[in-house]
Amino acid sequence: MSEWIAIGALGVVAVGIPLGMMAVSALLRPSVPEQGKRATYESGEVPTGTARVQFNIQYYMVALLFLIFDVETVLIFPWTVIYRSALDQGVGLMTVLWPMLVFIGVLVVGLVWAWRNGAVKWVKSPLANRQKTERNA
Amino acid sequence: MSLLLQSADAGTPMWSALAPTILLGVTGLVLLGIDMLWPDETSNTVLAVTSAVGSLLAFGVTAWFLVAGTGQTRTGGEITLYGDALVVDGMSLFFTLIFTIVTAMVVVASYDYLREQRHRAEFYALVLFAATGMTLMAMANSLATAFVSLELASIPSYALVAYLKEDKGSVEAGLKYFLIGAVSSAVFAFGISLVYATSGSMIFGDVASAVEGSEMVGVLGIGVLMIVGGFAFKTASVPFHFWAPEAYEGAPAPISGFLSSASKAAGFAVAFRVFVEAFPLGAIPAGVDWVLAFQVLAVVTMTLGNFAAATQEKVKRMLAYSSIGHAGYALIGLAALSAGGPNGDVLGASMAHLLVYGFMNTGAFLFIALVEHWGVGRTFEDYNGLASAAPVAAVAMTVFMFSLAGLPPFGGFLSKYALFYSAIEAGFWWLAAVGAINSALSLFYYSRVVKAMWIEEPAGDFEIGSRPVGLYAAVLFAGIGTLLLLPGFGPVIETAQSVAAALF
Amino acid sequence: MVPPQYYLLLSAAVFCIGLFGILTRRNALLFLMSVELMLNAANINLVAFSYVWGNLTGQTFGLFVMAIAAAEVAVGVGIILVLYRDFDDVDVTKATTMRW
Amino acid sequence: MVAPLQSTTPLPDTIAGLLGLSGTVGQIVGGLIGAFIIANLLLVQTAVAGPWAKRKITAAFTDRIAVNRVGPFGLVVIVADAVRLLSKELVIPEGVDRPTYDLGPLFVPFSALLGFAVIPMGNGIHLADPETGLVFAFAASSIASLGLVMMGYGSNNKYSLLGGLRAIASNIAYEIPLVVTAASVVVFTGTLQMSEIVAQQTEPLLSIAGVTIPQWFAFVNPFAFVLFVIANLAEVGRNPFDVPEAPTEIVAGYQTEYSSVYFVLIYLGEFIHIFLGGAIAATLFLGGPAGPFLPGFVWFTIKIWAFYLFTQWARSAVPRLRIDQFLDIGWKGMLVLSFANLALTAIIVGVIA
Amino acid sequence: MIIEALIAVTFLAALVVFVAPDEYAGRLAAALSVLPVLGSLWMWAQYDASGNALLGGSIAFETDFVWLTLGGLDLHWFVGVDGISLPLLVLTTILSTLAIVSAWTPISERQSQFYGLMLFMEANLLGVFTALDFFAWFVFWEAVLVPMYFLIGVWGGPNRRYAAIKFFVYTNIASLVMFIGFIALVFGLGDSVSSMRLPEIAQALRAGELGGFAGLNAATLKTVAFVATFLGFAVKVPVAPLHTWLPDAHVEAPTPVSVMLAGVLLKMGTYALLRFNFTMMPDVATALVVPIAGIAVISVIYGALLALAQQDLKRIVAYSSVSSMGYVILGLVAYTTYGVGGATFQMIAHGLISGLMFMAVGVIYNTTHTRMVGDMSGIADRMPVTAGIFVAGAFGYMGLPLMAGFAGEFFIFKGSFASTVHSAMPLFTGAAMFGIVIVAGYLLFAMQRTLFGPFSFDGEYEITEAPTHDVAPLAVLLLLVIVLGVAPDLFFGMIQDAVNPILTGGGL
Repeated sequence: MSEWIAIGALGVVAVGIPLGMMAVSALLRPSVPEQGKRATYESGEVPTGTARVQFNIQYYMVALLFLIFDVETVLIFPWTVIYRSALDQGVGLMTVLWPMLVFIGVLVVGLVWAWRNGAVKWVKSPLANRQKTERNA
Repeated sequence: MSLLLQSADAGTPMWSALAPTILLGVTGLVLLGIDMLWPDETSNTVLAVTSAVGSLLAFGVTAWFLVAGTGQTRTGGEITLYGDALVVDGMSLFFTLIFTIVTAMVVVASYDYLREQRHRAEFYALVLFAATGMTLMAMANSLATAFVSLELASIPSYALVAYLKEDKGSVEAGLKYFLIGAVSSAVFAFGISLVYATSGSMIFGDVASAVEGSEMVGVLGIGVLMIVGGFAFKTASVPFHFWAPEAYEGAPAPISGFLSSASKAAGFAVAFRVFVEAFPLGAIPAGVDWVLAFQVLAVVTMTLGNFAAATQEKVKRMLAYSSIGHAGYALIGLAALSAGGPNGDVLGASMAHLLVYGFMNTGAFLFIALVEHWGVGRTFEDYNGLASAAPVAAVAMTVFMFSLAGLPPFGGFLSKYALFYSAIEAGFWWLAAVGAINSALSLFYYSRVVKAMWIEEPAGDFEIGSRPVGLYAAVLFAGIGTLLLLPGFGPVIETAQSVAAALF
Repeated sequence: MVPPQYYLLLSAAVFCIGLFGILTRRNALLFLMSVELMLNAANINLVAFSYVWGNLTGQTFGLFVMAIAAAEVAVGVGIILVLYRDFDDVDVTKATTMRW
Repeated sequence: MVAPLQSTTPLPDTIAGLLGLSGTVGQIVGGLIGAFIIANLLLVQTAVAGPWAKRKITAAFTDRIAVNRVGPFGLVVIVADAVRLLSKELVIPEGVDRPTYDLGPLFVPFSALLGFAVIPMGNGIHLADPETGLVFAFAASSIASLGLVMMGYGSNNKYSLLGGLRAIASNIAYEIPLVVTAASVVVFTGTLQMSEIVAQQTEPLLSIAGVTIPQWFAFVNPFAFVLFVIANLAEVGRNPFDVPEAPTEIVAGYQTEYSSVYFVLIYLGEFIHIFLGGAIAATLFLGGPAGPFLPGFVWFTIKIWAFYLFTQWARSAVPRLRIDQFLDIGWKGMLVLSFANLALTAIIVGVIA
Repeated sequence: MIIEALIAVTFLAALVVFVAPDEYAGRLAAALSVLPVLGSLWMWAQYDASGNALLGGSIAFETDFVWLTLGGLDLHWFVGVDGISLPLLVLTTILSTLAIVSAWTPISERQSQFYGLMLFMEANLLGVFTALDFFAWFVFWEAVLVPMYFLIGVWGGPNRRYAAIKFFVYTNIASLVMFIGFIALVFGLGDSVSSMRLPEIAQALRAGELGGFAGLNAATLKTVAFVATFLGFAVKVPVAPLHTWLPDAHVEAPTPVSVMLAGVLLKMGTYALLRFNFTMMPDVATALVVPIAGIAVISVIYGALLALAQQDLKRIVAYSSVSSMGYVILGLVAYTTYGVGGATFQMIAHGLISGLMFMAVGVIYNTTHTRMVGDMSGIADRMPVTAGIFVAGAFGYMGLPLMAGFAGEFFIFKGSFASTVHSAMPLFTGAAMFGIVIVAGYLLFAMQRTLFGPFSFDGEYEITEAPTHDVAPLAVLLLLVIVLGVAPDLFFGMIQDAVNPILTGGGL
């Protein structure tokens, strides 16, 4: 358990140092309230509209892909840890390797599918857009 | 192939016992592969044929296994795989039979249903992945695999229900299905964690030996109750049934059929095994009387489902509620168990009912898909006079309705009879009585459909332009199946009861 | 060593917080977060009792629960996204085209 | 198997022993002091790297002189800059989402510092050595993403929002290759414990003319090393992968609306993050603090500075990718390559072993 | 296997007709329905069994194999005929064919579906009269309802929906009650039976092997089961006061359906009463003689009085059926050879005669488009053949000697007068005979008003003699009625042979 106490201690320090800096800064810095400088920065122009703009749907696609793949790494790590010792203890190569190859294979199929269906295509080419429109028409 | 052997210990058979599951999963991957190769112009025909072939192959293999006796007592008993996490026995094969045949009907019917839709490959693939999950549910021999496979079946289903994403009803249905599904899976997971806390294992057999004389009866009881909740969701039983009417009504009709028959059967498959194997009646502490819970659930579920169905104005919604009612009947399989009773008969009858239900209920929903395809409305009145426009399909629908109601000339009668009979045999004649009364009541609302189709005058002219091949084939297949299950019920019930008896 | 009952209490508390969130929140995303809390309550139990019982089943299953939670969220967020497009809101009580 | 440069006693225990404390109190006190030491080590390095080294390097690339007015080699500019930034007015723009806006900058240094808890720095400077050290390091460094998105969302600024999104997109796109590549190292080591990973790398790989080359995984699996360094570069958001704050496109990304101490914190956090990336790379692939002649901590510092210099070289020498190219490389290139690497590594290990 | 072949052929014929084009459906159906007629006549000619099928007699054309195994009670596919069921089988096939022919004129839309359903119903009726396993029997029994529901509901009169639903609900609830009652009985028998084959159950019951079930002791259980099954069958018969579905169904149903309903479906009820209640539980039946005979007499009198009050010819015939079926029950409860045998004979006779009457009313209706007594008179002038057969049929109904009706009623009265089951039986018989007077009254009255006297008709239809294919079935039926009246022994011999075992042993 002691290592986690130490890590917790670092966590405390890692919060404490920024807070200390903020405290120092609060003591040092001036405060001259003025409306103009509080304006949202839009390259010197007068800000327009809300900042919560709609953004590219692809961000969401990427997030989904990440969610899946990142969590799959959770399942890969236990395997990597035991892989070598299992081999050393005489478990057959295929017994330990095959399941993970299947697992990664399924993941790759999913990835390639997402790729081919444009989940990771950031900019759809005008040509592709036109084809889509024609087909739907 | 020798490399692919499961080498846990000598004499353990190959994982080829999982062939149906693997076939379904691989078919799903192949569908994705097809979609990869031609992402923009995926051929509906190719997809439908591939998925139908895949599911029928799986069906064939399952039937062959079942006939050949794989995993059954007469050929050396159940086959356990992967450190007892999965078990292939008669019961799992029997349920796999239900899943694969329903999947086949659904994908064939979807061929026409999806003609105007985009993302078809995804649809088929998700159906097959869900089916894969269901087969695993039937095989789960550990709470862990039960949970994982339940989710593998559920998660594609959420997406499938919300598949018509431009349609508000579909999205709403998907949302509700998902929300309640997520909650119940959390409840289920928490229940599993509590059981694990008291028993220190997730393998059913080990749990069973650990709960006997367990000290933390309270924790165990709460855990078991929560696990009951998880199954109640999957089987659309009280108290997690709220999603069912919405989801079935909003979802694409083939998916409604898929969920209400295959998915429900899967829930029962895993529930049967969990409660019989992990919490056997002889071993559980007295405070954890799950049979009583299931008795209450069965009575409430069937009554609520039937009464609610009787008040509906939309056919699909009526079927949705009736599906809840049928979950109540099937729950008798768990509610009428008793230490030393004819448990195999009870459970087997419930399984046989689920098989018959798989045909008649899927067929009914596919008929609705057909009607939706024609653009006829959704209420009973909209069905008026449908029989004169489409007599063959109407005959099939009539068969489904009467069979669901349990009228004698159809498969549903025998399965309900077997269920109630075995309940009486087990000494729970009041359960059978409640079931029979509900069943009689159900004739009222089922016959409304029949009456509308055959007897009422059509309100206007029907525009039945096309006779979609896939939908017709699937509906007729389901109809013939429902009919043939009357004379052919013998092998079904005998198989079901013998494989169920092997559990005890 | 911490007595196992404490873990049970902790997990029960987390579970109840999640349940409370589900019962009171109407925002679909907050609903999802509450579900995650409930799943993590299960994980607390699983890991704690994996330690108590001295086997790895619980921990392994905890990993699976995490993976499944992620998959669930992936699908759920997708549905919520479509919900927003169709209903202009992520309030779960707004989506009522059908009778409850 | 005790590595020669590796003290088996963790830093907190050493400190507790020096203070004569024991038990939980000793662990807590020792942990706090050890953590403080490590944090300050990093703060010092960052202070050197940020206001001074970075300018010098960039200037060298562009044939300028850069800071040279205050102190020897202009080193005192570090102090000057620190005071300057801390004493600036904190302008809080209109309509920011207050708790989010304020918390974001805290997360970045916190995450980076926390990651160092498990890094063995040589000479016993190793705060903690849990069995799950490697994944802890990754987990801790991922917390920063949360801070970035909080900043982007809380700033009420379109540039910030896009910058935050881009930061997340890039982080998550390259995190998987990063972790999967690390997994390919774990296939060799069979453990996630940092000290053990380091120890295994001291084994000799081969000897050429009397010079023993240690079994650093950079030598054993150079392909993985290259992948890891590239992914790491993207993780820390430096050229050619600095789309999140691409100044010519979205001003300064998520940091646009931050000033004064908040800006310092972000800046600090990013630099510590670069060092953390270097530290993980060094631990996994370059034998951690191992090296001939010099003490382990010196070698460790050299290695992480090498990585820092590499990022600064890249910043000056390599053009920035477009966001779509950036994500394409991540999802279609790096991810597939990292999976291939993992599978191949597993097969090779299996066949050889 | 002849029985299976008969049923299968009829089912196939139903399928073929269902998908045939509408124009040919009627002729095709009639042609195909001749096959079962020939089959049943061949069976009649080949019949060589003796005794009661349920009580250890030999069974003709028997097939028996296990259909499915369920718990302790196997379900069998067990069919065969004895002296009671064979005449009903012949009646069914012949009447079906005639009804199909008589439908050519009135049915003018969705013909293929109509004839398909008729044949489907016939197939199930064949099953009802041949099945000797309770389960198989029950499946056929219920399956008859489905086509009937459609036949009334789709092709019926203006109020057909109400009539169809009423019929469906009445008979289904009745079946449920009966089913539960009988199953309770089977459970009460426990291990003494291994299957639901009727002979096994009948013999076990008569041997007194019944135990308790669900908290009831054996005697109570038997009484409860008897009452439940009696009620279930009585709805089908129907007896007053459970008859209220019948007039609605008859009035709304098209003529051929009425023919089948009155001619065959009502006999299902009495057949089942005979097979189940009176064969299996004679002790309960004799204990309950007074209520049963009372119900029978009430049905006779009440049905006749109601008929007297009707203006609609079809309603008159319908209520007279209630009256006639009362005789049958009276005969059954008498427990004498002539009583039970006569009741069985009366089923055949009434089947033919009521079929004849409904058909005749139908033929008149086809021409006049009205059935109201007051709307017409002197029809005999324009439709002499139809009117002649109608009058002959009515005399048969009244029990004119040398007609089948006379034989049946005579046997019944003879048997019930001589009955020893209860001292009041002669009294009941006398009261029931009073019904004959009323029957004569209302039939004569109706014929007087419609057929004879000066011709008058208000409608816009021209009244001419009906086409040959309408009249021919009438003639055939009349011929059969006379043949049976002249030579009742064509059937009565085998009936007596099958009935006698019922009257001995088993609590009698």
